[in-house]
Amino acid sequence: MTDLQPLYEAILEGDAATAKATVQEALIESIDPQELLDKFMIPAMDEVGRRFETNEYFVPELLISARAMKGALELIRPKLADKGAKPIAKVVIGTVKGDLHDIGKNLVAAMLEGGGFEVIDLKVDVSPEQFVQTAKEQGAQIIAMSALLTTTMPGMKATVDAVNNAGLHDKVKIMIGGAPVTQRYADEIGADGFSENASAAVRLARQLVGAE
Amino acid sequence: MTDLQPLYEAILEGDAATAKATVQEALIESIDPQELLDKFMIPAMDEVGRRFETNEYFVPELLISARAMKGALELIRPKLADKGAKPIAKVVIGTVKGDLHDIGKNLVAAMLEGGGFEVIDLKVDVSPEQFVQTAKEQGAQIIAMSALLTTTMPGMKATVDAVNNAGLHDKVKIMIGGAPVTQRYADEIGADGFSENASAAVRLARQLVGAE
Amino acid sequence: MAIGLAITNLDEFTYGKSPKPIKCGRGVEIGNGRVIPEINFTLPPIDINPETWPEVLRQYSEMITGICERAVALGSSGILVEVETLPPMTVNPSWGVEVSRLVADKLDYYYEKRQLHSAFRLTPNDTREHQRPPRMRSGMYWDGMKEFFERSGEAGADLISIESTGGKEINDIALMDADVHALVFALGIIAPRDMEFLWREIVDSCKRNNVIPAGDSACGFANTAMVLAEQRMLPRVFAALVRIASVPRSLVAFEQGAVGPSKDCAYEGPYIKAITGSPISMEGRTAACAHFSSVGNISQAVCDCWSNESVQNVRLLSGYAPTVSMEQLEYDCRLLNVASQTPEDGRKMRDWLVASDSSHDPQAYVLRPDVVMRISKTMIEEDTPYLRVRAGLRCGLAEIRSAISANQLTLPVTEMKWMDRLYRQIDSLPNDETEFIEMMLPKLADAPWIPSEYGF
Amino acid sequence: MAIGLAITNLDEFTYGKSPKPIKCGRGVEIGNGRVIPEINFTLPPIDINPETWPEVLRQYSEMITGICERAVALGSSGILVEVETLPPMTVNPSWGVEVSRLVADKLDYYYEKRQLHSAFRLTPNDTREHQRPPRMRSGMYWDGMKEFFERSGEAGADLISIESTGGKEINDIALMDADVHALVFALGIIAPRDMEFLWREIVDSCKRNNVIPAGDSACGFANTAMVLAEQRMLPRVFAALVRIASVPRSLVAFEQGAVGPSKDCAYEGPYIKAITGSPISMEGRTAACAHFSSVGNISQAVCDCWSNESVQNVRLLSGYAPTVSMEQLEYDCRLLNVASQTPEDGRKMRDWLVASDSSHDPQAYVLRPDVVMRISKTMIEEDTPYLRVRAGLRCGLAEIRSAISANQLTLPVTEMKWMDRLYRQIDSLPNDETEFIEMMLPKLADAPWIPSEYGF
Ligand SMILES: [Zn+2]
Ligand SMILES: [Zn+2]
Ligand SMILES: [Zn+2]
Repeated sequence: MTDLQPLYEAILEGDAATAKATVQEALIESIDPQELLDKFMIPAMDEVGRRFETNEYFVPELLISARAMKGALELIRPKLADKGAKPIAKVVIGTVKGDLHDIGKNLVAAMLEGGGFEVIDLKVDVSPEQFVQTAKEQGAQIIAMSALLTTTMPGMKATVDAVNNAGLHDKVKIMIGGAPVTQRYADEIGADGFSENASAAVRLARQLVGAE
Repeated sequence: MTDLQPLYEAILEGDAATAKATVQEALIESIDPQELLDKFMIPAMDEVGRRFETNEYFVPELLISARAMKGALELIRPKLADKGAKPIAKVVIGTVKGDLHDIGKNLVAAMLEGGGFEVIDLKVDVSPEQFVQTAKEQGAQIIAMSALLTTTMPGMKATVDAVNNAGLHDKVKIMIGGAPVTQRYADEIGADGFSENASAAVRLARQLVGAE
Repeated sequence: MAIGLAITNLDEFTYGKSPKPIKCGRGVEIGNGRVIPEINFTLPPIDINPETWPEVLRQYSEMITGICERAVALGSSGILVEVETLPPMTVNPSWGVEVSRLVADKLDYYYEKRQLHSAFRLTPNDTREHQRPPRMRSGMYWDGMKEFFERSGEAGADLISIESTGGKEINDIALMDADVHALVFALGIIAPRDMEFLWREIVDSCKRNNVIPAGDSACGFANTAMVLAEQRMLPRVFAALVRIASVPRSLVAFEQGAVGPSKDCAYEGPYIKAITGSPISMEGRTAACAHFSSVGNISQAVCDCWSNESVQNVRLLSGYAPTVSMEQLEYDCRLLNVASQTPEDGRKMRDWLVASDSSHDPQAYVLRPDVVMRISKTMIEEDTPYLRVRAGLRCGLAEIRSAISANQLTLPVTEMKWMDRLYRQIDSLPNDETEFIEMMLPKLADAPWIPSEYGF
Repeated sequence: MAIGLAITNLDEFTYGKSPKPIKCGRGVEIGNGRVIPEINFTLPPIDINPETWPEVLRQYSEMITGICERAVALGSSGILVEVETLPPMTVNPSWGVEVSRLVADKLDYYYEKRQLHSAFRLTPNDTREHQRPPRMRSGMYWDGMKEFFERSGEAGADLISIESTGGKEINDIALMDADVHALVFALGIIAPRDMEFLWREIVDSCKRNNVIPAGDSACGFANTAMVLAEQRMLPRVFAALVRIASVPRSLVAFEQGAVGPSKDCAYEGPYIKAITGSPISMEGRTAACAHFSSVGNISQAVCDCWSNESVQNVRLLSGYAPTVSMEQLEYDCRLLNVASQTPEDGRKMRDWLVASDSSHDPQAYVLRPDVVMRISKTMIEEDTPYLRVRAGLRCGLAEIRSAISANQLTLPVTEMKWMDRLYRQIDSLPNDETEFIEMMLPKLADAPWIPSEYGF
């Protein structure tokens, strides 16, 4: 029988090829995919998250592990029972209208994906209407916005207002971030959460959907 | 006939004794008090103000000139026709509730007096009610408040509100100042003016009552 | 009885080193070779009441966390943290204790988990001036202060300081009129009397609580003059004299048992260090967030701690202002400490700091280490605060005068006439303290003070 | 064709002096012996639209007035003022011109009335990245930029700079993955192509308008990496390599006719100065208001202007933040200029600035003047930006590696494994640029860029 410890190691080290190969072998041997997920893959990503939180891992390492996880997950998802395979929640993400600075947003998106969220990335310069419409159409639970410029921050308030006006705020939580953004600003405009950086954003998203 | 140039010089130099002596001699010689005021005393104080504005004079020099002016004014006031003898306006001044820092307030009070205002000084730790009541009783045209602490600034808003609630704001202008106070804060709470320092306060007061 | 200077050799009067270093807190040594950053922070505009209290605590937590994280990231070898409470926290000491404890606990945490060395200076307010005329030795304000001193151990303080205000009610009058006699009465007669009373109490309380009595600041006296001079309300040369006049008053704390580091905003610190040998905290260009000054570099010349004075928790582009100050202070200290690896180089750096400011302003000039030593010497040859103030003013004005003649100091034209005015006022101070008091009491009959609160 | 370094003697590579000094503005000389403060400022959060425009102007007026008043009060011998516009002011150049003109007029006023020497650096935005994928050579954004450059004289600018972004769309990807090949493609291949196009345009426009083309900043590339490293998102050693890789790109501006001072946030400045001899502006501890860094002191070692990067017009206890920065910069410059009154002493100060940071972080280490000179030399021995980047990375990593071995640099344990990873990636860069391009193009087929905008 296939030794499965290499699956754990492969995800931890971001070795997508080995991760996929190991999963394939295991499936051929009819090992329960749920067991693969629960005993090796999720623990590996937990360890990646722990290392990132404690500054042992940097973003590139986190991203590469997240990609290995994603690759392995794509192989077992069709074989899985419902439980455990669904994303934690859907997140619609983008930078606000007028703001083209997306590196922070990209980080958050990648880390949310690695953390088990489904991410719908509207990229940059997203209008309040686009946020609202996509969240509605996709049945998202979270809208995540970033702004790097103080001049584009008002786009956050406009989006919160649009969500409120669409009567959507009871279904969707709104989280914001970016260099000039503060908790106080989040409170002021009626956003549900603010995160100081990309790693805190995943924790915040979990809290917002009650997954933590 | 008395040479009156020394009156001008005495006020400019803050020599109260000479100023009073010159005025008394002039009155004995039945020189028109209005002329004393218009041709010598007011020009002297204007020059004091100019020197202060251009940093040739410091506060102590301004105060001592203001005192010489006041002494001379007390002598001629009873002899004057109405015109020109009345103060520009009445100002009720104090530091706000909870704030005991009065050096800035004292400066503004002294400079307003030297600038021809009548100043009713409520000293420190003045409640909104005291400001309102005094302004009403004395028929003041201006309420001037200062706060040195960010923690006592809310007293300014409370006072503006009290003036509004008393229906007094159409008769009284409100000006504020102090280290943490800003124009934005003044706008926010509905004050009529803000001044960065004591010399600007006199200009502001004049503008507020339309004397400039 | 004349005493001698603790530092008698100009070569040994430099930053980072003092004859009487202090060990305190979690592995911090002050005055033992390295300059330590002293970081201060306060709330943005907020009303303090039971409803806002949770937000107040959240902000303190945010500030101290940001500071500690940055200090760790920069590999700081140790920091001194000051909390100067806001008046409601001294009036109601339970509030003050809670905020202080929060800060002390965070420092413990960062010491244990991240090996950050730190000490904690707690500075309650002198709330006695919250009534006019102030009552100095009884009443609710004094009771609150006494209680807070007594609970300083419980609050987690390693050091206690204060910016006390005894005599300020007369000093305020003196400043408005640039009146030397009133100034001398405030700083030479009544302030020292209050300092003796207050600091006996503080030192006793510190002994009971195993807390270090650090020192006082003449902030309300001399820094008020400095800020007014900066706004061109007062002549700079007068503000320089106010600084000198504040020394004998601040010295009283040390005579009562304070050991330093003297408070950051006490720009009289170099005098205290020369006279007592205790380490001092100073502030300058890094305190521009709190007030502008003309002593931004020279203030650093003989410091043992280097401070930002105070900054509000407002957001800047990089992060919160207290974290920004932490970074600036750490870099400044790094530079000083690298430069002082040999005594000669340390003196070179000190002398550059001095030379960069000392000719621009008499307030800077009277912080020159050599000038400080000369003026200090004439002061401590006298036995009483009154005579020390008088001697200091005479010597200080003479130093300024000769510096101007020697082109070592430029004074704005508008101030030149003040040299003579001030000289005449200083010159007319009597030899006899009792004579001076009898001369002043009637003049101050209408002033907002209670003579009996000063033992008259 | 290999060129030589403009500065070949380490002793002559110091602050305040550069081989090619610049006279500009109202009596300002840069790189001619004295370090000049460069003060920057921007709006607090505010939406820019016709309704808020009067408030925008009021704020700029408030900021520049506070700055000039403080500079006069401190007796500054001259200041460089930078306005980096906000994007709407470049999209709509009439707004940008109005704000700039307001600032220039204030500077004229203070020159005439208060004898304040000053020069004005105007930095329009590179708004081309405001669409994804960016169009670099046509379209409304480029039209706005061209118009703004052309109106720089009317706007009152003495110097023009920009933080251009050609290649940033690929660099962003490189940073996320710490991918050296993508990094080299961004900074060694496409960024230099855009720089050549852009700076030819800027220099031509400057000639027509009698404005000095000053220089570019790799801010969006290398400072993004620096900030991410500071947040522990990226390894510091990688960020150090990004800094080195940005040099050949920024050099292109000078090849096209820029003469300095290089922009404050261009930490590649020391390389530019060593190679071209042009003066540079730098920022460090005084820019903590804009971003934290691990190069707070060393960044000052060879600067000609010393900057605060940017600060919003928020209120601090003393006054507005731009005025606070002005004071801090002026004191820092005073100290540097006093220290450099003899060349030996200037080098001593430089070396302390260097020593205080260089062992803490590879990003600081690669700013050591001697290291800068060695890496610069290997770079300019190559003829093309690609080969220069490759040579710089090789040399830089070798320098870091030997510094670690020699205990001149400490690297966190978590970064040690990155040394080998980065080495392998650098080592696999081919000799032949065409080969490299052909290798990369397919890999970047899905990336958000338009190859034809870079002449492919
Ligand atoms: Zn103070
Ligand atoms: Zn303080
Ligand atoms: Zn930049």
